[in-house]
Amino acid sequence: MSRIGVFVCYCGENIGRTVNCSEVTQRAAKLRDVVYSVDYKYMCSDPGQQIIKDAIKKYNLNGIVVASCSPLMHEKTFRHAVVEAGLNPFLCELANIREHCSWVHDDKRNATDKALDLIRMMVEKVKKNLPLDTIKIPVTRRALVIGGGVAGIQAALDIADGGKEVVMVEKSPSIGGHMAQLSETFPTLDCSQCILTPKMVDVNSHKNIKLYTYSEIENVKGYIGNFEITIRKKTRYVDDSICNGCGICIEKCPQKKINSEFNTNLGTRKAIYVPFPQAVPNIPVIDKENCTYFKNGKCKVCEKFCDRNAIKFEQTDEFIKENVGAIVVATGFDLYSIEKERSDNYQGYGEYGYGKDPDIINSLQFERLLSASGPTLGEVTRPSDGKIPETVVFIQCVGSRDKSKGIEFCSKICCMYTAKHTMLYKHKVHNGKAFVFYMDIRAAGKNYDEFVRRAIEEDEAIYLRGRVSRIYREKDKLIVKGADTLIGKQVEIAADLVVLATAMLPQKDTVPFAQKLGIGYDKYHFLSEAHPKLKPIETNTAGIFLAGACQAPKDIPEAVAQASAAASKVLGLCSNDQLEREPYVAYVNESSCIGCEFCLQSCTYSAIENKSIVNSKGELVKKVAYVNKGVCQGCGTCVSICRSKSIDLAGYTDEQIYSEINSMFV
Amino acid sequence: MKRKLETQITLNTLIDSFSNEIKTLSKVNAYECYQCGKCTAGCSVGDFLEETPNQMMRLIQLNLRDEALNSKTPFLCATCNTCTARCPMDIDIAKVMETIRILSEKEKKKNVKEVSKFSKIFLDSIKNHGRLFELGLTARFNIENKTPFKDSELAPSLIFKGKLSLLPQKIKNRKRIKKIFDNSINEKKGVE
Amino acid sequence: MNYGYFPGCSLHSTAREFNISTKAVCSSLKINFTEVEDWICCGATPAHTTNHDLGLALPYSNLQLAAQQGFDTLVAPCAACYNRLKVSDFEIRKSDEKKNRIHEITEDKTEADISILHLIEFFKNDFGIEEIKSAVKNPLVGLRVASYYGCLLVRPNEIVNFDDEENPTSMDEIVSAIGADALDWSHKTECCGAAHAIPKTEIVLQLCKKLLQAAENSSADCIAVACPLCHANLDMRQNQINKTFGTKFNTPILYITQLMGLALGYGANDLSLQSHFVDPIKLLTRKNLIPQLEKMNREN
Amino acid sequence: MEEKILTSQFEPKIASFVCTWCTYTGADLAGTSRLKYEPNVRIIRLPCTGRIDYNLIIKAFENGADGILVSGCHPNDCHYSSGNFYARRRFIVFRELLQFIGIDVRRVQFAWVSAAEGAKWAKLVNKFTSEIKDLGQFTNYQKIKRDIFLEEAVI
Ligand SMILES: Cc1cc2nc3c(=O)[nH]c(=O)nc-3n(C[C@H](O)[C@H](O)[C@H](O)COP(=O)(O)OP(=O)(O)OC[C@H]3O[C@@H](n4cnc5c(N)ncnc54)[C@H](O)[C@@H]3O)c2cc1C
Ligand SMILES: Cc1cc2nc3c(=O)[nH]c(=O)nc-3n(C[C@H](O)[C@H](O)[C@H](O)COP(=O)(O)OP(=O)(O)OC[C@H]3O[C@@H](n4cnc5c(N)ncnc54)[C@H](O)[C@@H]3O)c2cc1C
Ligand code: SF4
Ligand code: SF4
Ligand code: SF4
Ligand code: SF4
Ligand code: SF4
Ligand code: SF4
Ligand code: SF4
Ligand code: SF4
Repeated sequence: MSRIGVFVCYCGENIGRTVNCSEVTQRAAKLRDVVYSVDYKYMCSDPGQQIIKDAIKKYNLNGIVVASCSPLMHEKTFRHAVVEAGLNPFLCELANIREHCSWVHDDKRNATDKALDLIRMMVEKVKKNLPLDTIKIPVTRRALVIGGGVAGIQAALDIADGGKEVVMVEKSPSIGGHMAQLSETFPTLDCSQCILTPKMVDVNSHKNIKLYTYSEIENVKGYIGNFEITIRKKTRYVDDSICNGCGICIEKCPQKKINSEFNTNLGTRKAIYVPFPQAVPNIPVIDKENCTYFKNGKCKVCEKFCDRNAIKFEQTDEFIKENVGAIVVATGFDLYSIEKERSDNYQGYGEYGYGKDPDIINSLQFERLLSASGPTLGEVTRPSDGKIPETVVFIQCVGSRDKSKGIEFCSKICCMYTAKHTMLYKHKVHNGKAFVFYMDIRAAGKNYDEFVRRAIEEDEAIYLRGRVSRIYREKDKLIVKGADTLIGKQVEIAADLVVLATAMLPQKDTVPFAQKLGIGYDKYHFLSEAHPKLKPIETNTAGIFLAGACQAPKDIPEAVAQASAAASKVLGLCSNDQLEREPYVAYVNESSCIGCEFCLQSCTYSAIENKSIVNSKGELVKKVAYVNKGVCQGCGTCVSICRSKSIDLAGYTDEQIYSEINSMFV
Repeated sequence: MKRKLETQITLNTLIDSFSNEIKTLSKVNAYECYQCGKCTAGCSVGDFLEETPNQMMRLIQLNLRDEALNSKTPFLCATCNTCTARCPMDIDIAKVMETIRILSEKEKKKNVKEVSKFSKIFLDSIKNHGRLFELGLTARFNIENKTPFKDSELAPSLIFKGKLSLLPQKIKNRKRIKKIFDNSINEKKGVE
Repeated sequence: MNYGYFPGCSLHSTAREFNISTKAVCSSLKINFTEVEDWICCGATPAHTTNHDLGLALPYSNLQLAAQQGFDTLVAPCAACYNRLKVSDFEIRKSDEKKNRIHEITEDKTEADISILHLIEFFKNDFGIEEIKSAVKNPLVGLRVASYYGCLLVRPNEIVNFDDEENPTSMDEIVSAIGADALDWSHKTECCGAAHAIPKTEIVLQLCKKLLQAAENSSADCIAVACPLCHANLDMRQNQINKTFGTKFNTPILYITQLMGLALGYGANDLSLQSHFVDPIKLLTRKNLIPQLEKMNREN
Repeated sequence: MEEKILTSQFEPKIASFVCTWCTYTGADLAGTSRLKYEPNVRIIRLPCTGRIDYNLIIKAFENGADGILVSGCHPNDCHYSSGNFYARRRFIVFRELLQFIGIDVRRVQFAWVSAAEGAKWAKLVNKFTSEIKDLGQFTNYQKIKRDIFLEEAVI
C-alpha cells in the first residue's frame, strides 16, 4: 500500500511567480495514494527539510515527491533528509518544476497544469521505486603497473611512495623503456639516462614495489577493487634469485654478432646479455634463438664460468598470480618502420627505399648514434662506412599525417626531437649542416617553440617547408629530392645521412592485450581514455587507468604527468577498504533469460558474463546472463536490447518508466 | 622566378565554384590537399614549371580559375603520375592537371602552344588513318610550329633503318574511329 | 587461354625491332599470340589530355574488337598502350554510367570483359621466369643491365599493379633469368618525358640525361626497356643529349625482348639490333654475347 | 478575438526521453538561462539514450502522445561512450517499423543536445511543437493498434 507525500516548493518567487503552488498542492493531494501534500517557501532550507522528516513519521509515508528544482541540484539533499527520517533514500524523487517549468514558461495556467503533470508522473514512478542499497565493493589495496617505461616507473614510484604496494610487469629484460635509449632530452637537453637511471634503481629497491621483468600479463580476471592477475614469467635461463650480475657469462659467451635491439641494430650483443649496462635488474637473459647450445647442443660456456651456478638451461616459463585493486597500463609505443614487409596494415615507403640503404635511418637510431653510451660512443658516424656525415637531412612526418599510409594523426613529438637532433648534431659536428624538411612545426609546450627557434637561429639548421618525394643513392651521397613550397621550387640535397622522424605507433600487440584487459582502443590501436577531456586517465573499465604513450603520442613531461595522475587515481581508490557506488545497475531475471547473449555484446563495459545454472546434481540446467555489479555503469543499453525482457536497470526499471508514461497525459 | 610577381590578389569572390567544378570533373576534393609539396618535390618536369603542382592545387583551393587555366603547368605535365602515386593525401593530381588542361584548351586560354598543337596534329593523324602516321605527324608539326628543321637529322636514318614508313598505315574500318572522335568530342557536355 | 596481341602504332614503325624481337622470342618459347585484327591507336597521351571520353573510348574500342574476335586476354608490349588499355578498362568497370557513355561513343554494345597484360607481366605471371631460364641457350653472362620501367608500367598502382610501384623487379627477374646482371639502380621509374619528345624536346633531353647519368653511375653496360617511347627518347636522342649537355653517353638501349632473343640464341639480324641509333652490337660483340651462328637452333 | 482562436488551438502532447548527462542538463540550462519555450513537453529522465527501448515510444503513443522527442549526447560525447550509437542504430530500424505500421515518422524526432545547449533545447522544443501542431492530433493510433497486434512489436 503506497503512502505518498508531496512537498511543493515555491523557491521564493522562482517557482511561485509562474506556478500557482497552492493550487498544485491541493490538486496533488487528490492524486491516488497521496496521503499528504504541503507547500513551503524554501524546501531545501533546514525548516523545509524538517517538514519532510516530520511528515514521514507522522503519516507513515513510504514514498516522497519533492516538487522543486532539478534533481541535479538537490536530489542528494532531500534523499539525505529522507534517510534521517528512517526511509530508504531511493524512495524519494524530485519533480523538476523550476528549471523545466516555472523558469521556461510565462503562462501561469500552462505552467501550473504542467507542474501538476510532472508531480503526477513522479508520484506514479515513486510508487514503483524499490528500496535500494548503495553497492559496496571491497578493495584490494595494491596496484599493478604494466610497462616499465618512464610512465610506468613514475606511476609505480608515486603509488609506492603513497604507501601502497605495486606489482610492476615489464615484458623486456629491463625496465626503462624508450627513454633509456634516448641521448639528451628536449627542451632542456639533459641527459636521458642521468635522469632516468636513479628512478629505475628506486623501482628495484623500493620496499613497496615487486618487479617482474621479462614477464607478461597472461590473464586478467575480476573488476575494480578485485582483479586477479596471472603473470607469465618468461624463461631467462638465468636464475634471478642467484645471479649477482657479475657478467662473467656475458664476457665469455662466444656468440657475439647478434644485433642489439637496444642499439636499434646499430650495435651487437652476445647470446647471453643484458640490454644495456645500466639495466634494471642487472640480470642477463639467454637469447634462445641465437645461443649455440640451444641451436646445436654444444657450448654451455656461460654455465661453466658462472661460479654461482645461476645458469639454468632447464628453466621453463613460470606463472604467478597476484591480486590487485587497480591497474595502470603504461605499455608505451612503437616506432613506425618504413620496411616493405610490415606486420601491420601500414605500407612502407618505397620512395625512400623501403629501409634498404644503411644511411637512411630512423630517429631512434640517430638517438643511439648521439648517445654517449651508444654503439659509436656518441660519435656521429654513418652506418655504411663510419664516415662523419657533413650533410644530414632530417625528414619530419614520415608515416605521420599520411593518409596514404593509413596514419592520419600527428605524432606530436617528432618536431621537437628533430630540432633537438639538429642541435646535438651541430654540437658534435661543427662544420656539419643540418637540413630539415617539415610541413608545420608543432612545438606547443612550455619553452618548446623557443627551443626550435634556437635550433634555427643559433645552430643554423636550415628548415625547408615541404615533403620529400624521393631518396636515392648516387655514389657516396644520398640524393634527397624535396620541395620548398615557400619559394615554390624543387630542392635537391646531396646528403651523407638521412634521418627519418618516423611516426609513433602503439605497441604491435595492443589489440589482444587490450582485449585481455577489456579496455578500448582506437582505430590506430592506441588505448582509449574514457573521456577525452574530463576522464583522460580512466579507461572505460573501472579501476584500469592509462599512463604514457600507450594512449597517444606523448613526450616525457606529458607521460610523467599522466603517470602521476594515474597514481593519484589509484591512491584515491586504494584509500578506502570499500567502494561505494550508486545502486543503478542492471540485474537479470534468471528464470526468463534465454541466454542469447545479446546483452553481453551490447555492454561497452563488459559487465555482463555468462553464468551456468546447475541443479542439485550439479548438472547444467541452462546458461543465463549475469551482471557484475562492480563493473556495470548503469547505462541501460542491455535493457533495451534484451528481447525476452529479462534484464532490467535498478532505479530505471521498465515498471517505473511505464508508470511515468502512463501518467504523463490526463 | 621568370614570371612577373603579382604581389596582390583579391579574394573578394570566394565562392567555391572552381573547386566544385574540379571536384565534379576529376573527383578530387582540393581541400584535402594540405600543401605539403610532395607532388612538387617529385614532379618530373619540375625544372620547367612556373606554378608548381602544389601551387596548382592552391589555385583551386582559392578558386582562382583564370590563373589556373592560364597556367602552363598542365601543358608541361608529362602525365607521369609520380605526384599521384606519392601524394600522402591520395589526391590524383595528374588527373587534376589533365582536367585543367582540357578546360583551358576548351576555353582557348593561354597555353603552351607547341604541346597543344602537337596533341591536335596527333589526334588528327589517328582520326584520319586509324593509326599514327609518325612521319606525317612530325612533318606537319614542324611546319605548323615553324621549326622546319627540328630533328631533321634523325629522319633519314629513321627511314633508312626502316623505322619510319613513308606512307601511313590505314585500318580497314575507318568509320569506326571517325565515330569515336565525333561522338566524344562533339558531345555538348564537353570534358566529361 | 586465348591471347590477343596488341602491338600498337609504334611497333609497326619506330619500334619495329620490338615487334620483331617479341615475335622471335614467342616463336622460340612456343608462345601463341594472335594480333588483333584492324586495331586502332590507343590515343596515347594526347587523347586523354584532350578529352576524357576520347581517352577512354579509343582503348576500349580495341578491347571490344578483341572480345568480338574471341580473345579473353590481351597482351600489349608497349607500356603506353598497356597503360591506356588498363586505365580505360578500370574506369569503365568502375561505373556503369561511364560504360554506357563509352558504348554510345563507340556505337557498339560489346561487353569487353578482357584481362589486359603487359608483355613482362605475361612472362612473369603467365609464362614463368623459371621456364624462361630453362630455355636459355646463350646466357648473357657479364652483361650489366639497368632495367628501366618508366612511368606507365608501374603507375598508377591502383590500376596497373603487377609490380611494386617504387621498386619494380619483374624485368630484373627476366634479366637475371637470361644470365645477365640485373642492376639495382636509382632511376628505374623516373619519367623520360614521354610524349613531350616532339613538342617539348628540351624537357625530354634533360630528363633522359639524368636517366643516362644514373645508369652510368651504376656502371650499366646497357639499359633494358619495354616501351617504344622510352626507347625512342633514350636511344634516338642520345646524340642530341650529348650535344646539348656536352656529355659522352654511349649507352645502348635494348628492348627486353631483344636481350631475351639473344639469350634464346637469335643473332643480331634476327632481332634487328642494327636498327638502333646507339649501336649495341659493338658492346655485345666485345662481351662475346652474340651467338656465333645466325639462326642457331632457332627452331627448337 | 484572435487570442481566443489561438488558445483554442490544438495543443499537442509531447513526450520526451532524454539522457541525464547531456540533454536533461541542457534543459536545466535553458531554465537557468530563463529561455522560454512551449509548455507541451513532458520529460522522462533516463541514464542514457541507450536505455530507450522502443516499446517505450509505442507506449507513449498509446497514452496519447502526439509527438515524441528523443535526445541525448552528441556522438562521441556519450557518458557511457557508445550508448547513443546503439540508440541511433536502433532508431534507424525503428523508423522503418513506424513507417510499416503507418505512423508518420515525423512524429518521432531524434536529436543531440549537449549540457551546454540550453538554447538549442528551447529551439528544438518550439520547432518540434509547431511541427506537431501542423501534423495535427495523432488520432489514428487506436486504429493502428487495432490493425496490428502490437504487443510483440519489439526491436
Ligand atoms: C627518437 C625519439 C626521441 C625522443 N626524444 C624525446 C625528448 O628529447 N624529450 C621528451 O620529452 N621525449 C622524447 N621522446 C618521447 C619519449 O621517448 C616518450 O615520451 C616516452 O618514452 C614515453 O614513455 P612510456 O613509458 O609511455 O612508453 P615507453 O618508453 O615505450 O615504455 C613502455 C614500456 O612498456 C613495456 N611494455 C610494452 N608492452 C608491454 C606489455 N604488454 N607488457 C609488459 N610491458 C610492456 C615496454 O617494453 C617498455 O619498457 C622521444 C621519442 C623518440 C622516438
Ligand atoms: C579562446 C579559448 C578557447 C579555448 N578552447 C578550448 C577548447 O576548445 N578545448 C580545450 O580543451 N581547451 C580550450 N581552451 C583552454 C581552456 O580554457 C583551459 O585549458 C582551461 O580553462 C584551463 O583551466 P585552469 O583551471 O587551469 O585555468 P582557469 O580556467 O583559468 O581557472 C583558474 C581559476 O583560478 C582563479 N584564480 C586565479 N588566481 C587566483 C588566486 N590568486 N586566488 C584564487 N583564485 C584564483 C580564477 O579566477 C579561475 O577561476 C580554450 C582557451 C581559450 C582562451
Ligand atoms: S529546493 Fe530547490 S526549488 Fe526549493 S528553494 Fe531550494 S533551490 Fe529553490
Ligand atoms: S650457452 Fe649460449 S649463452 Fe651460454 S655462452 Fe654458449 S652461446 Fe653464450
Ligand atoms: S610532431 Fe611535427 S613532425 Fe611529428 S607528425 Fe606532427 S607535425 Fe609531423
Ligand atoms: S600560439 Fe596558438 S595559434 Fe600560434 S601556433 Fe601556437 S597554438 Fe597555434
Ligand atoms: S546497464 Fe550498461 S553498463 Fe550495466 S550491464 Fe547493462 S549495458 Fe552494461
Ligand atoms: S539479452 Fe536478455 S535474454 Fe539475452 S542473455 Fe541478456 S538478459 Fe538473458
Ligand atoms: S602531394 Fe598531395 S597533399 Fe601534398 S601538396 Fe601535393 S596535392 Fe597537396
Ligand atoms: S604527372 Fe605531371 S604534375 Fe605530376 S609529377 Fe608527373 S609531370 Fe609532374
